[in-house]
Amino acid sequence: MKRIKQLLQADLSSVIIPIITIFGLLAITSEGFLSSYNMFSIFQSVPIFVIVGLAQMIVLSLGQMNLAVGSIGVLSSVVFGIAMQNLGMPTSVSILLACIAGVLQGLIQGVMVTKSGINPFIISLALLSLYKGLALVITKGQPFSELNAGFSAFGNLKIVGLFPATIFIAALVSGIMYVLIRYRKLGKRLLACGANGVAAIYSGVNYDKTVIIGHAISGGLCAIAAILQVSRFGSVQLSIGDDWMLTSFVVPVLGGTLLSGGKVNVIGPFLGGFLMVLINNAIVLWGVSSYATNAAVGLILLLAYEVDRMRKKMMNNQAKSAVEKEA
Amino acid sequence: MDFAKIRKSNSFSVSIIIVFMVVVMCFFKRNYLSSDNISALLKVLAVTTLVGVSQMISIASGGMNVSIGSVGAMAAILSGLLMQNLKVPVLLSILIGIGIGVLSGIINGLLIYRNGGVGVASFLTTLATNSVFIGIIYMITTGHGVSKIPDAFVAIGSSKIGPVPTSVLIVGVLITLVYFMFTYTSLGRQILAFGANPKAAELYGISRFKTILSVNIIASILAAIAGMLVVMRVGTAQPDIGSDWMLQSFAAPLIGGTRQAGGKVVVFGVILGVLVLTIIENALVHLGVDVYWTELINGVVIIVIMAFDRLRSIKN
Amino acid sequence: MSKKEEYILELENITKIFPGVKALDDVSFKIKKGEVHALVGENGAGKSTLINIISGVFGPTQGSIKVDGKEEKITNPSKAFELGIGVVHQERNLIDTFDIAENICFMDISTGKNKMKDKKAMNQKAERAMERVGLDLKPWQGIEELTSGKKQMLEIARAMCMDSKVLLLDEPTASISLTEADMLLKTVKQLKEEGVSIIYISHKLEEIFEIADSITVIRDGKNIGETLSASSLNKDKLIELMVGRKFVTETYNNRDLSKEPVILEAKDISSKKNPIPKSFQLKKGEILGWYGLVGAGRTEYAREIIGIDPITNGSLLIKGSEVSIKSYEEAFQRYKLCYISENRKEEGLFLQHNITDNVGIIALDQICTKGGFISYRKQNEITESYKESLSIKAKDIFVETASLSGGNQQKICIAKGLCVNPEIMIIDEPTVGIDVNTKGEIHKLIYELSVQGISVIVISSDMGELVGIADRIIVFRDNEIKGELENSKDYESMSTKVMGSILL
Amino acid sequence: AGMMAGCKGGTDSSSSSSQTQDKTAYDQSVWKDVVEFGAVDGKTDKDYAFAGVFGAINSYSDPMQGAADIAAEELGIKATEFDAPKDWVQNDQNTILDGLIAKGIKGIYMMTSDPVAGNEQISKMTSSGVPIVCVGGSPSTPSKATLTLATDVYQAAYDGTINLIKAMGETGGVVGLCGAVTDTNTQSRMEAIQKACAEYPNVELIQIIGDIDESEASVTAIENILAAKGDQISGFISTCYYPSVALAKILSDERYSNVHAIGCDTDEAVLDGIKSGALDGTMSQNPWGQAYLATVTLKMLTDGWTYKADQDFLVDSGSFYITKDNADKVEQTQMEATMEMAKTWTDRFDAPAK
Ligand SMILES: Nc1ncnc2c1ncn2[C@@H]1O[C@H](COP(=O)(O)OP(=O)(O)OP(=O)(O)O)[C@@H](O)[C@H]1O
Ligand SMILES: Nc1ncnc2c1ncn2[C@@H]1O[C@H](COP(=O)(O)OP(=O)(O)OP(=O)(O)O)[C@@H](O)[C@H]1O
Ligand SMILES: [Mg+2]
Ligand SMILES: [Mg+2]
Repeated sequence: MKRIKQLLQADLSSVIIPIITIFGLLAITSEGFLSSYNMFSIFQSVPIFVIVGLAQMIVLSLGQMNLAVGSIGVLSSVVFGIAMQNLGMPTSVSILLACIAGVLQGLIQGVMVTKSGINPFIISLALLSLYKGLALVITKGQPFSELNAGFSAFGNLKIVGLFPATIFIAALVSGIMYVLIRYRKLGKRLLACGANGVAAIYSGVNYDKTVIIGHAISGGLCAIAAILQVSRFGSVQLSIGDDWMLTSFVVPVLGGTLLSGGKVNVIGPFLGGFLMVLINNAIVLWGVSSYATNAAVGLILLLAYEVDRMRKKMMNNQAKSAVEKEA
Repeated sequence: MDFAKIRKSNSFSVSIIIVFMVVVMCFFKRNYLSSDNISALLKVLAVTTLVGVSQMISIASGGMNVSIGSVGAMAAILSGLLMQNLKVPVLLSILIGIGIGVLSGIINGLLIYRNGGVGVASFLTTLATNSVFIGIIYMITTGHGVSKIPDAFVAIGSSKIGPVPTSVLIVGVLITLVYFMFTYTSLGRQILAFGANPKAAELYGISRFKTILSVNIIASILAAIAGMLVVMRVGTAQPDIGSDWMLQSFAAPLIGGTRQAGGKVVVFGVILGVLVLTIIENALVHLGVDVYWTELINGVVIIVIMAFDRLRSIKN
Repeated sequence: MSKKEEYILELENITKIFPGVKALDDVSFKIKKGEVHALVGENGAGKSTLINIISGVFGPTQGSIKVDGKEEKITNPSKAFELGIGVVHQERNLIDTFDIAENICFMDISTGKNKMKDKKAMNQKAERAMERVGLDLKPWQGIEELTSGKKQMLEIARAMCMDSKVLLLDEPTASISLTEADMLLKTVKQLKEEGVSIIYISHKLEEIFEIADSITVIRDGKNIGETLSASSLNKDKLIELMVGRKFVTETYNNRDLSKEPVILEAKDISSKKNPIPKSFQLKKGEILGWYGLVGAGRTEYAREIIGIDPITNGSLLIKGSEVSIKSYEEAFQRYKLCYISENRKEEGLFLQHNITDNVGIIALDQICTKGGFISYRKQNEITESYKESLSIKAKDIFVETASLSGGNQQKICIAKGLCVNPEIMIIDEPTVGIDVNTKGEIHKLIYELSVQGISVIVISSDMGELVGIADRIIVFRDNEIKGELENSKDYESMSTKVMGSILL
Repeated sequence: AGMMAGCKGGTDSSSSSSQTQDKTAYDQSVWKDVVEFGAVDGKTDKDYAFAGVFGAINSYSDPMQGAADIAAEELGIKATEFDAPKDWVQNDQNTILDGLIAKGIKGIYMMTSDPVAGNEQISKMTSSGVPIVCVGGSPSTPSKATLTLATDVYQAAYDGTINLIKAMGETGGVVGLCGAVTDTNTQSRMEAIQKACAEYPNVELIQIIGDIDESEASVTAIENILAAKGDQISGFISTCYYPSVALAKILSDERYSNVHAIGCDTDEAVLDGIKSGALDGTMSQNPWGQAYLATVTLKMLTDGWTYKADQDFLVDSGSFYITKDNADKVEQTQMEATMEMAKTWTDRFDAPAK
């Protein structure tokens, strides 16, 4: 009982508890769940969720939203495709170019948000169309499928027969983001700008610069997610990113990021992404109609809220009774 | 209202842009203002305006509602199914459709209240309920549309009263009611006060619970009506109704001058915002723009419009 | 029976426990009809908590409240208004998007009594209410651009027109000018005549003695002794009761700064907003007071100097060389010029963050290791040291700043300013809402800083404060500098001189 | 309705354990004595757990599970499962596919949500020993799937346009209505429309509108183009579902009685449109036959048959022009064509070595 209480008090309990529950239930009820094929597949789906979630999280921490995550992803991957297929660049250069493209798109968004005075939501909305439109105009909708074979293989590479190589990339990116947010000045500044922009300025933070950098990082992360997606699909696809927007919000939020800015949980998206994938997996394994996928994700999100409330209530009660005891 | 004040308003600059767009279109296409095209524009306008107003109410209260589309779809599908399978009379079905709106509004409202009230909570909660509602729709329909909608129902959408399509009239009445609510009733003012400063509003006697609940019920009723209007327009009730409402619902009121942080609305500005969006969509078809260019142009035009509005407000 | 009816409000054994803090501990007192009852106590003593309980913001953990002799459960703010309890909270609570009339007549809107909006009646009502508190504004004006003093007066006007039997005023004069405060006190007296009972909270003890009939002292959440009649007390005794020990005000001697170099010099600085050019000099280690009534343009002038508002004309010299500061970041990083805003909630604090993070953001350079990584140990050490030296009252340094009392929040803002080791500090209204004891500590701090060679500009509307610590006082009125005076540290003569130059 | 059965999923079918299986269906089928009945070679029923996964929830796939189960019954194997992601999202489909395999499904017939991106998933599944037969539309080639049973999307769009042009009397303006422009299949459909129009000197392709495979967007687009160029338009060719439904509604207006239209798919709303005269016809493909033959193929592959190297990867499952005359016999038309193919189906394979 005490253990459970302790667990409930942990910051991430609202995501860890559902993960453990679903994982346990699946392991008991479904024999295929622990098969290496299934585990590999689960781990293979996680990285993109996580990185897209991180891309959104960093903008959320600024108290803003990036609706263009998917479009930035698709335009970056088009740059990647052009570099690799049309210009015959080596893989590393192509990846670099794609990331630069992503950062640039984020940068443009950041500059417009800070300098133009136009409503940030509308900017993001317009850029969503603009970036995607640009990708379409450049390619005329044609995919790039003659990619470097080694690169495509990477997306499906198995390590120890269980882990896809991509999950290590996601872990690495999460780690870097963790350090960035928690241990670098930039992270503190980002959170400060998200919590109270004016106070941040009065604390000597360059608000505009910080916001721009935040958006740029978000753009870069979108590009990384896109590259991982390309390597999994083995081709650059213009529908990449079409399904990212909802995911990008759900993942960090499941992972405990406040949408109002100023507070984030960097490890959260990793767990949030994992939880999403587990739910999807459970729905297929339990033979529930895939129509229920949506409903299940929604219910889990609501459940996360409940767990969080329970946790807070318990901690408050504890603190209160501690005071009473003292008296 | 004196002219100077009007001239400074956001609505004025958006109006200028709309007039400009129409003039340019008339220049390129002689028949741009044909009655056919105007009625095509009006029909889209009706639904999108309702969607925008529904979102505007949530924004006014300092919240967001991303479940508008699924509420609309639920009302459309359920009223459609009742009419098709159980032969429920048209009027009763419409009432039940609105009832679905009320019910989902209550669900949203209660959950949002429970989860803390404004901004964050409303976005997340409706994100979750949206998923649940969509799940319900697809479980009921298994992805199939309801195609045997009684003519009497569809006729409401396609008929005209005088020169005006009935659907436009319905929306006109509804938006006027919303305007009336925000301008003259204390409920409207309470919503605005709560949106601008929830803490102060609560400290001075506005009930958080009542406000959130009424906002969500009203918004969901409008969404439900919008969903049924789509059925009247399309002739079938498809489960994908509302799937592309989300972005429009935010864009229309924000372009129209509603304050994103809540507390200030420009009710009729929503119509202007919707006009901007629909005219772009309409113009792209009229000009025969290549399919690959439509997205790009869409984005560019929105930015240009907002930049223009911004420049004017700086000058003022 | 008849004796009981004399009390309009009776608090019995009120206890309030927040997670981790016992804010009120068995507080009881009674208020008679038509009296002004002052509540005094240090920052964080629990005064505002009491107000919140009476006005139904939250319920007490224990204890009961009687209104008019009848026990009432005040579960929400509306209930309090129904019982005739009006309130002006310590923090500003206006609706930015509403015009003045709507803000003043807010209760009509929130209670939904008048279902339909009657603009004309509202405007008239608002005008009458403003007249009462001496505000000269148009009811249809927006409020976003008003100064904080005007906003405060608006709130008071709103409370006045509620027709309440009991009026709770939580530090109403903290951020308004002397004239406005006079007007307010006059209104309070008049209300008292009309039979309204008033609970009045203030850290300005002169006011207390001017209007209060009875005084209850709260220390650490408990009421100290019985309610006392104001006439039986004097200032020193009251402070002693508040602080729990004898309190000595320190005096700071005059210093000779004539040999010190000028570290900051402004020459005819003006901006688009403030076309009147203004100049001043600040010496190393000097405390320069900027006196003026609220709205005299001191904050705006400071904002120009620190690079937040652009300067159109004039030049700024730091240590003799001309500089052009384009952003506050630059002023702060490069010239060690630090500004502490008067507006702690909006411009000072990150309310959802804890104390350490609030301090850490400004002390990034100190809390970073060589590799540029943040050391949370250092951050905690620094915060802990300020918590100690400024005696910030909080459970620990990891509580959200939103849950602290107003005065303690102000102390955190000051800690933020101190921990960057500035060369020049501009402190805007450093002791608004600060209790006497801490006020003394802050003054001492400012003085010590100046002794270390830091030059400090103190913007204050409190003449006593400036006379106490400043070396020199510059007087502002209507965006102009009206005079510059050496401080003789003699309150009487200085105040006549200052008033003289203001009226000039 | 077929999909609801899929919801129940993994329910044990009656054939799972007993030897006393009902062979009557087998005896009457074309497979009698050609393909073996039930499990062979020490394999068990479990090795014959097959599933169908479509690219998205779409009425096109309605007949599929029923057809697959008829094949399963004839061949004495477990009833099949059926599933599809809500939208055309490859990632979502991958989740379903991987889950099914984890659950023990040993063979899958499917349409990729995305023809290019789905290929990598097909490779992953085949390399773990699960045979894949594609239906509905071909993945991009080369692919690790055994074969694709589909209508050539290019050909279908081309034929549809030609039918439209004929209905128009070979003169007038044509408008094409298409789905997501990011889909490579949409691109070939657009090319087909362009090519067909170019072949007739008096026919002008006015415009192709893309990205409108949604109920509202399609209505808006059609109303807009009618308002803009109503006088020039003689016909619409729709290559996706929602615009077809929208055409059926809008063109039922008297004013547009001389505007011709060819739709796509055989949903009730579309067929009603044909019966009422709003549409001239629709291009029906053969989802019934695709699922039926695909299931047979999966059984054969599991038994040890191999697809001959010289056989085409893409097997045309036929497409039919449905008009007023045969609107009531859509499924029957499909079945007949399928049974015709079934007669020579095993010729495409090498029999298992004994
Ligand atoms: N919502 C809350 N949650 C937790 N603790 C709180 C909350 N509100 C107040 N407190 C704590 O209760 C104590 C009393 O605070 P209160 O605001 O009543 O002080 P105060 O006497 O008004 O001080 P000041 O003069 O500085 O305004 C403080 O220690 C404060 O931190
Ligand atoms: N919205 C406004 N419209 C017109 N004048 C304004 C407005 N806001 C501020 N002002 C004026 O700007 C000037 C400077 O205000 P500022 O806040 O800088 O004064 P201050 O001396 O710092 O007083 P405070 O103690 O309120 O900060 C004042 O003359 C004030 O009346
Ligand atoms: Mg207080
Ligand atoms: Mg000031």
